[in-house]
Amino acid sequence: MENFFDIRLSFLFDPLAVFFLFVISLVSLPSAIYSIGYLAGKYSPRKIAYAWLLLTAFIISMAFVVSVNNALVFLIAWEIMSLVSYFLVVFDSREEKSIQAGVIYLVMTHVGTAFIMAGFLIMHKYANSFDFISLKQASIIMPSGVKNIIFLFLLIGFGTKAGIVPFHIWLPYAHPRAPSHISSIMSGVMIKTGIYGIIRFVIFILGVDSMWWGNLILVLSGVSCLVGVIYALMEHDIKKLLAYSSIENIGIILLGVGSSMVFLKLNMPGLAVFSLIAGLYHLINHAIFKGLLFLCAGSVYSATGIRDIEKLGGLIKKMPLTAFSFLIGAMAISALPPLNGFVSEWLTLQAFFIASLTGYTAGLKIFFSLCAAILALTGGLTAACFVKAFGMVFLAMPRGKSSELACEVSLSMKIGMLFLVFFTIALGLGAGVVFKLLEVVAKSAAGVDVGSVKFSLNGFMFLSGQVNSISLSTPLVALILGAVIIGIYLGCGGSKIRKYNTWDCGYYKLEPRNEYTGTGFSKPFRIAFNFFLIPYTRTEKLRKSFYYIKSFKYETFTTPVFKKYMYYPLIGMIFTTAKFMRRLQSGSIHMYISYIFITILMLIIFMNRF
Amino acid sequence: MIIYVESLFIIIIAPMVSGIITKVKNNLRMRIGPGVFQPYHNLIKLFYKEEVISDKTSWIFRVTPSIVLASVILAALLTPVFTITPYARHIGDFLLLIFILSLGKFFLALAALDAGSSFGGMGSSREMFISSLAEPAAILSIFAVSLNAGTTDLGAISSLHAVKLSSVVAGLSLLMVAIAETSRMPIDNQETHLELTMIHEAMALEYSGRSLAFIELASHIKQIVFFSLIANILFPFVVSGGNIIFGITIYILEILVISAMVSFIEVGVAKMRLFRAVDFLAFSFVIGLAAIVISIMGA
Amino acid sequence: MSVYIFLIGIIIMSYSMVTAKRMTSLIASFRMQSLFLFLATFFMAMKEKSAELYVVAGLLLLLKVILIPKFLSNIVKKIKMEEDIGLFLNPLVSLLAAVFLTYLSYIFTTRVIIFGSDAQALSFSASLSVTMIGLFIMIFRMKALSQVIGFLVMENGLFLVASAVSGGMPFFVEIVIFMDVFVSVVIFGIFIYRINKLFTHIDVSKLNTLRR
Amino acid sequence: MNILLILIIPFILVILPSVVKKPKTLGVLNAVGYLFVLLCSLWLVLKPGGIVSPFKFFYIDELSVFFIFTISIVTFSAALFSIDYIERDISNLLISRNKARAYYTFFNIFSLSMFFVPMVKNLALVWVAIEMTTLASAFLVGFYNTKLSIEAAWKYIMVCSVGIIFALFGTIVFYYASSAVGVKNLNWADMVSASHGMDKNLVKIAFLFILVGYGTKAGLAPMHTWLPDAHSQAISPISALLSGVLLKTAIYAILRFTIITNKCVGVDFSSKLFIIFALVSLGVSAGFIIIQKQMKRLLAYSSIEHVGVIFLGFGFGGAIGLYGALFHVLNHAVTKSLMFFGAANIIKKYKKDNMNMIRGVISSMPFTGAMFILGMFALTGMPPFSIFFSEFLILTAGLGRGLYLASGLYLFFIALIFGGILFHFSKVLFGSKPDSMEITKEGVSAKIVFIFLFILMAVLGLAMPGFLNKIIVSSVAILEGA
Repeated sequence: MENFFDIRLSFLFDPLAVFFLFVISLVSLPSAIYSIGYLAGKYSPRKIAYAWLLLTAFIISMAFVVSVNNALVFLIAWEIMSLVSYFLVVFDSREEKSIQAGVIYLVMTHVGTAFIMAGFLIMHKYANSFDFISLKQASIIMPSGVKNIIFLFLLIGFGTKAGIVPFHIWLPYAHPRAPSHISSIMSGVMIKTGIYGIIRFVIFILGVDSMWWGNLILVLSGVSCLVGVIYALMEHDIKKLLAYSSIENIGIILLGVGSSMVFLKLNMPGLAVFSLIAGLYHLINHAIFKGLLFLCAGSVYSATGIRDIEKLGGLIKKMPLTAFSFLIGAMAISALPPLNGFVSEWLTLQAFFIASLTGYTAGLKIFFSLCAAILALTGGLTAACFVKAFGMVFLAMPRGKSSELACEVSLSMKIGMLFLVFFTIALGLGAGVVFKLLEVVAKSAAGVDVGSVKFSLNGFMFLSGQVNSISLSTPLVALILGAVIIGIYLGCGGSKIRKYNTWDCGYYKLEPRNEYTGTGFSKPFRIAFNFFLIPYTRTEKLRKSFYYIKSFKYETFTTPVFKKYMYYPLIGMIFTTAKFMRRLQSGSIHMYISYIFITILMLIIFMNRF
Repeated sequence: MIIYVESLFIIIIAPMVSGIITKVKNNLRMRIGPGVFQPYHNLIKLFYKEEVISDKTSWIFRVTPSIVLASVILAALLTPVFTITPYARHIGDFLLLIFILSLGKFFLALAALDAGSSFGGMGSSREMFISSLAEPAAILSIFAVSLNAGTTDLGAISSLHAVKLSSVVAGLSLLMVAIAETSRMPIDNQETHLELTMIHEAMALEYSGRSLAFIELASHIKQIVFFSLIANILFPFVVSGGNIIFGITIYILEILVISAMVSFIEVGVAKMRLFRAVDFLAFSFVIGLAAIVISIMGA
Repeated sequence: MSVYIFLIGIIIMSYSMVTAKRMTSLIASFRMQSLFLFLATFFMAMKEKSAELYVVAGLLLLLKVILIPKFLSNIVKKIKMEEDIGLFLNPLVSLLAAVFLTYLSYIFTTRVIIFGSDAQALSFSASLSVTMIGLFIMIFRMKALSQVIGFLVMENGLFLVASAVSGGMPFFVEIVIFMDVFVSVVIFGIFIYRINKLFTHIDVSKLNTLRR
Repeated sequence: MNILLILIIPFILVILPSVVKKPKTLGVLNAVGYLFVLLCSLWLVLKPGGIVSPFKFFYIDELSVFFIFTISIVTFSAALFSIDYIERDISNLLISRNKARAYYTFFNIFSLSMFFVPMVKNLALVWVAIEMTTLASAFLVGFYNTKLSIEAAWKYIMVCSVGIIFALFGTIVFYYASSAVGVKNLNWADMVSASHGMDKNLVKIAFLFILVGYGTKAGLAPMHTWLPDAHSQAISPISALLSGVLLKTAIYAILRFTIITNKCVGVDFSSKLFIIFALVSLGVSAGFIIIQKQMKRLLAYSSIEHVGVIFLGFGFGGAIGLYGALFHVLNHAVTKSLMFFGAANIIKKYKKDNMNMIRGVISSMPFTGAMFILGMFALTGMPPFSIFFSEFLILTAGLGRGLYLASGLYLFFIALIFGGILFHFSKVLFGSKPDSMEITKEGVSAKIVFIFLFILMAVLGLAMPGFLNKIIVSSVAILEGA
């Protein structure tokens, strides 16, 4: 009883925790630097001080989450993290939208926490302690049915925070509302704590108990990939777009984690470690380039005050450095070699390949190759999505006054972005080293020790028992590309160049209005995926007479499937019950007294049931 | 060393393949048509022409041609041609090849948006659409073959020394992908510049002179890369080391056959609507999946 | 033996209260009931010759028979309310319900609580039914005053229960409870005045603005 | 001796208004008096306890001490808060100075009767004391003498009296059961010792009546109906008292009887009943909170919820559950009073209670706003505040006993209520304030109250003081009948 209340603040700095701490600091530092320039001018000094307070609290709480050694303390840190991030979401507290976003976010995450709590307490029932070690020991004596329940609870809980479909709806609300440096931390790191939870509590403590765990995670994450990227394609609020693509990337990360769970169950430790490495690698990569992209979006927003990409454009001339950073981020996220995103997706695909090569049953093999296909499709769609994003925001002519008058952001913001740009490239080229480091993390997390993952350092050469060798060397790729490009320039640069208008079919003048819009860009996808997006259009004609239509308005929408068919009905049900219950308090005292009478009567009648 | 020689070789003969295809097409249509070396003439002509660049454009527009060219050259380096010493290429495997091609596409699409004309936007949108659907199909089909080879290394794949049913099916799906990627009928039509239908040409619309030359060359190389892939997948008897003459002859034969097939298709079928392309690629995707299933079953 | 007569009297009175349509008759029959209660207690006191019971009986007479009814009828005069007490159920149905309640409490007593002596069971069930009828009045009569009377009837019933099952509570407890009841009735009265002042009626069934 | 002080000081304060005329000084004296009371009760807590019963009339063990402590905390803060509040009412000409004095009189009678409840030895007298609390507070509910407040007061007094009558009935049956085994006084200790011999059937019935009767007062659904009206219409410091401690006194009474019942018929009977009532209360409160429009009513319903949680803890039982429940009694008292004070300030400022018309509290009254939002999160069970821990303990007990359905429902309702409260209050707190409104500074006394309660709220969660832990543990022992 007493031991309930001395919450021993003990830490666990195993490689996993250290890795996550590193990720946190890696994204938080540049965001903090960035925020100097971002907040200045926009807010009053008091508000800025408040923002810094919240930022520090946020970082500290996240650090606690990933490093404590006690489930109860973990819960507390977890809730505090959610609370602080809520305050950050409603930072612009004047706007109804932020308030609504905050409510949605906090309610979702609270429900998730309830599930986590239940899971922990069921574990506690067997362990009689909240220490990770004793929980780990207790996991042996748990019956497998209970383990399944716990797994489901933890998956729902942490999945809500990580934003896997169908628990993702809070993400596109919350991330855009927060100040940009915070959105970068939220999307870059905070949602990763959900992944940390899954790795720590499911793989490390609970131990993978049955096959379907991994498979379920794989399916969910595959769905998250596709749903995330498709919604991102449809979106034209730049920060919302990034939020949706976070959902997709979480999916990719979990593809790695899930397959490693499957391998653990099949007891192929080498593969398990390999795919966990893939997952972790994509985790850190996503942290970096998503942070970068959010910072860039923030700079665009603070330069123009617009987040709608349909109204932006031509910024590459106004703010070249931001454009360059965004380009790097976009290339990385669409997995273009030799940047980091490519490496991690390559690893994940390799994991799937080897899985479909050496998986036990044919069904499993086919399943894994399907996962590979989904990943490939996601990659292609992401590329399209970010071509759209970059093209609409930075290229061609400005689509409005505010983007014409835009100018490059302040120094601190530049530093913040460049820092992350550097790491985006570094983690691409230094893949070999990173892989080596992550191997340690993955081994300790999976709790297995294998010699079967070897690699030599030119790029890296992955050899394992079952497969012949394959090789990939990002430095070499970069080298060759660079060499060829430079060669081309030296060989045949400097031809005569004449500047002239864009060709406009002889139309007398070319305006921004002629440009292709983001909506137009994504139209093929909207039609191709109409089975899921269920697009519908609304047209209205302003006509002078029956024959003369003055103007014609055409809007197109897509149906938010999960909200419409999953959440609205649920909420509606709750509200109808509440409204029905309202009659209980009818205001008539006679009724009230009769309640008492009826209650006592019922109790006496059913007395012997109690 | 030899591998770089052969890569150089395919880079050199790349335009000729297009020339051959055009020739065959024309002959099928009972025309004489230009000679097989016509593409070279075009390239040289463009190379020495003055460039006109839109004043709306940014540096993206300038660097794109060289990046595109570089990416396909790297792809050419990755491609097995006729002499394979397995794992000779420590650069990467087929996944890298696919992704490197998409690097080129990425930049081309950006450049198309850069000029701010609606054609460019149309082109890049459609290109990204097609390629995002084509990529998984390509990956699946090569996946199937790599399952046979036990590795994703192209060298190993193309020195399998046994025709398997799965690799044939995979080759078929890869052919469809190649048709889509090299912007041929029934997905795209290289010959016209009709606004409503063109895809690849629409992206290159703003380019002229030397840059255009680069882009054209790049598309030629890309095409031969795909052809050699198909060749070595369908007929993986590339000699390891030794007797190069035999290898070369076989390779050339294969390329000729494939280009003949392509030109037959081009003449034979009519262009699809853009959204029928989805079905086309989905079909190739399914075939690729079938290939995987077959190879897992062991055929 | 004589105690039973009074018991029956008490029950009859509660029935008459259920059927009453006018405030005055309601108060009068309450007074009668209290009187019967007093007599019952008085006889018990004579039987057991205990001073405490005499005192209790005296208090009963003082409070329940004299003071409280006087106070209530004063209220009736003061606020010159119209006479009827506002029925949700007409007298006949109410009567049936009351009889049913008596039956119910009898069942309850005999089935659920098993008493040592039959007499105890009888008196217990009687007193319980009185309580229930009091509650019935509170529920099914609209006027504030009738609710107060219902409350008092319930209290009577309880007193009866106490004395029936175990010869009354400890003495000082009884006293304190009496005081308490008296105070509460006074306070009820005050509130009835206020209600009348604010709403110009004491029909509490119309007091239903506070909802949800 | 200090036990008597705890009773004497309020008694003196009852008479005081007839002597001191100036409301301000009266309020200050009041606050000082209750400060002394708080110190006395603190001393009680600190002093290694054991059972004391002066005059054979009182009976005070750790359980009573715990409740006395809770009551004294809330009464002190209410008294302190009243100074400002009443002053402002007078200056707004809402009440006359005489009425203010009447307020203090009733305030003291009310708290005096509440202090009586956990002290007296005789269970019938416990009943009397609780009835007295009803009567005293009825005037405070109907204090403003408006139509609504009078209606609320009438409902309050009537419904509670009926409930109380049932409680008396239960008490009598208990008395009968105990007198059958020769204990002819209603002293709790004697009844406990005699409880083994009692007729199980009788005890069960008696307990049912006790539960319904005192449950009405404690605000268990479906007997809770008086509660939202009374809490929302009462003058705000009193609302805090009502939901902070009045409900708890009723709970105390139920606990005393529960101990006897458990000894007699076993734990299962009472725990089943508790769990059922608790879940009903949680459900009802959740439903009403979601669709609520008025701030104080919402808080009232949340009191119903928390009473439900407390009973759930007692129902789940076991050392952990009981500990959690008792701890929750204290936490809820503290947090809810803070919330009511905050609501009082807000309503005074905006002159309206409808949450759809109140916006931008944070910007219009920063201190109260900050306190209110923190209080909101404390109330909805967010760490690091204390309520999180008590609710967590209760959940632990539930899952520990393997009552998965009950625990699941508990979690579900808690989450619902969290959503509802967050939804309503975040709209009230944030947003932009009406332009005409200027920023206010709260009075010193009010600030002290807020900070005092806030510190309790935060400290109890993170660092449970040892003496309090000890008192709760030993009261748990009493509840377990050891």
